[in-house]
Amino acid sequence: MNKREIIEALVFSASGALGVRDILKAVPETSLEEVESCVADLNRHYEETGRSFRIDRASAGYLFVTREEYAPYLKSLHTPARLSPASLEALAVIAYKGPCSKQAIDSIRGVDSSSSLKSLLKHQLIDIKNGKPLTYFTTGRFLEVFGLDSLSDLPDLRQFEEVFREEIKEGVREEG
Amino acid sequence: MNKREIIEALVFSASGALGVRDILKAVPETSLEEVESCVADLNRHYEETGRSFRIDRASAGYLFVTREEYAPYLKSLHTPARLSPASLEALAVIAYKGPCSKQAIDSIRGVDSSSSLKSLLKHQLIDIKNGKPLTYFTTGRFLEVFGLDSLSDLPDLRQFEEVFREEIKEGVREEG
Amino acid sequence: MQAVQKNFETHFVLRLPTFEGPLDLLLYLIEKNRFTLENLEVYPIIEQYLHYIEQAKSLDVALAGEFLDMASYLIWLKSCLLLPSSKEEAGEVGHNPAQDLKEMLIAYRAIRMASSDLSSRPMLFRDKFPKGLSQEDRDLSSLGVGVLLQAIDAIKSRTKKHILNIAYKRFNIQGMIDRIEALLKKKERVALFDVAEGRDRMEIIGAFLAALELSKRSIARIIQLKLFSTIYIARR
Repeated sequence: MNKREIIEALVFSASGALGVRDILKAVPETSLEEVESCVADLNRHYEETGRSFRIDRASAGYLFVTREEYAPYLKSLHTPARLSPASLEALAVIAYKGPCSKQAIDSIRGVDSSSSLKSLLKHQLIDIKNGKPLTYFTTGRFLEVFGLDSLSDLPDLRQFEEVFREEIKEGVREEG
Repeated sequence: MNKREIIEALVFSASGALGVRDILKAVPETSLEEVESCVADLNRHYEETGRSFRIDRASAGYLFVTREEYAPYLKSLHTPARLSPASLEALAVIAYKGPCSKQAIDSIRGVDSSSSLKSLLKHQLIDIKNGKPLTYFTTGRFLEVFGLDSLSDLPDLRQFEEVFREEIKEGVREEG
Repeated sequence: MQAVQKNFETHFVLRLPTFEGPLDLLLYLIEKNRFTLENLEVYPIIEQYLHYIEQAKSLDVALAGEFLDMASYLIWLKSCLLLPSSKEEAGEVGHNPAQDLKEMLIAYRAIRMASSDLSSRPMLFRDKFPKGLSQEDRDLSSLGVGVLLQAIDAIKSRTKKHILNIAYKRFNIQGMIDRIEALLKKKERVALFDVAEGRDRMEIIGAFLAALELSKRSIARIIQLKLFSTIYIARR
């Protein structure tokens, strides 16, 4: 296998820009110069064969981008919303415990949930109910995203103990 | 600009699998057949020019992936997903018999599947439906991960039972 | 047969393979003996299984409960095979227990083959990697409730407290007996799991103890047609 294509696969599969150091670590016996010339080589190849993408070099490292002339066609693509694990935790608490106050959420999670709540509000998965204190509850959009008819469709947590119990005994058998 | 390259740019810049419908929406005056033939064309081109990636087709749509032979070189970048034999067994039961209860899974495997279910949930290969009992079913991610269009792409389970019988008959002949 | 068995003994004392479960072990024994499921001789397999369990115990190998459950099932099966007179009783429920074992093994073996078929396919995030997407990415469009339950589990294991106040109800057996009796008035038989409505473990244990008590008092019978199948409580 060619070093050039290994570098291509690395940059291709990375989520975000890939630092040169990561490339040097992944491809043994390579020099910085070699990486640079491989990337230049690939870009020349893409250009010659009329590919719609190229590898750009940004401060953080190498990154695949589509060529500018394709931008108008890509407008219709929506960037899917992503939720962080922290946001998912806050969302789960609100779904099962809501409507509940930020203080309640924080105390259950053991950490501050400000940024998670902000992100959930932005994605319209939760909404705020006025009062003292303000309380949070899940929205219709939440049901839609999770394919639920109503909150009562959420799996019963007590039943779910069938999977999330006896971790010590079972944990040994299974890798993460 | 070529339709083929527009489709390439679309699949390339989508995060996650891109549905055929999204492609048809973004590229005016295209048919399903045309999309399919463009993708086949692109894949042929990638193969001929020794690219390290190709476009895969799975349930949700088209997805750019690296070729299998590069996986060893990508290890330092991605921790490969690993499913234990137990988890794979539980996954097979759910794929073939799902939606089904944990009890049904345990009964076919003859062992408790808690930790396997947990691991499968973590990999988003299965999901849960509320009810008494809770039932488990495979997700779209499952199809994507195993490169399946739908569950009906899986080989017939009866076929495996037959294989067993055949295999065993041969064994007998040997001995006889 | 004797020779095969001897050979087998020395073999597994040296090498204690790890098995996924009792069915896995049974299939191993069947393959070792070159039996077929069609003309499987159940008796020697039972003997070897029980022998294996004994060996494992004497070597202080920690055995999962399932292996022991299977052992007691096989002891029961052996007694059925040895006592043809018990056939009548079995005939009442309408099947042959040795056939049950075969069916169980065929079904398990098919699943095992299906799982190796799955595993042999190029797997995303193992054999191939998507462009610019990490395994941990949680795209909103692909979320299911499983993700929420996992989030709750993550909170639990981090904070080490049962955040959702899962209150284990204390069961009392008399209450459970009353519940079963009421159910049996309406129906010929009820599944043990349906008696324990909340499905938590303490409740199921309570239901089971209540069923035993009713059986002792000859008010109900406990029926389980085969290993791992549903336990029913039936009116007498």
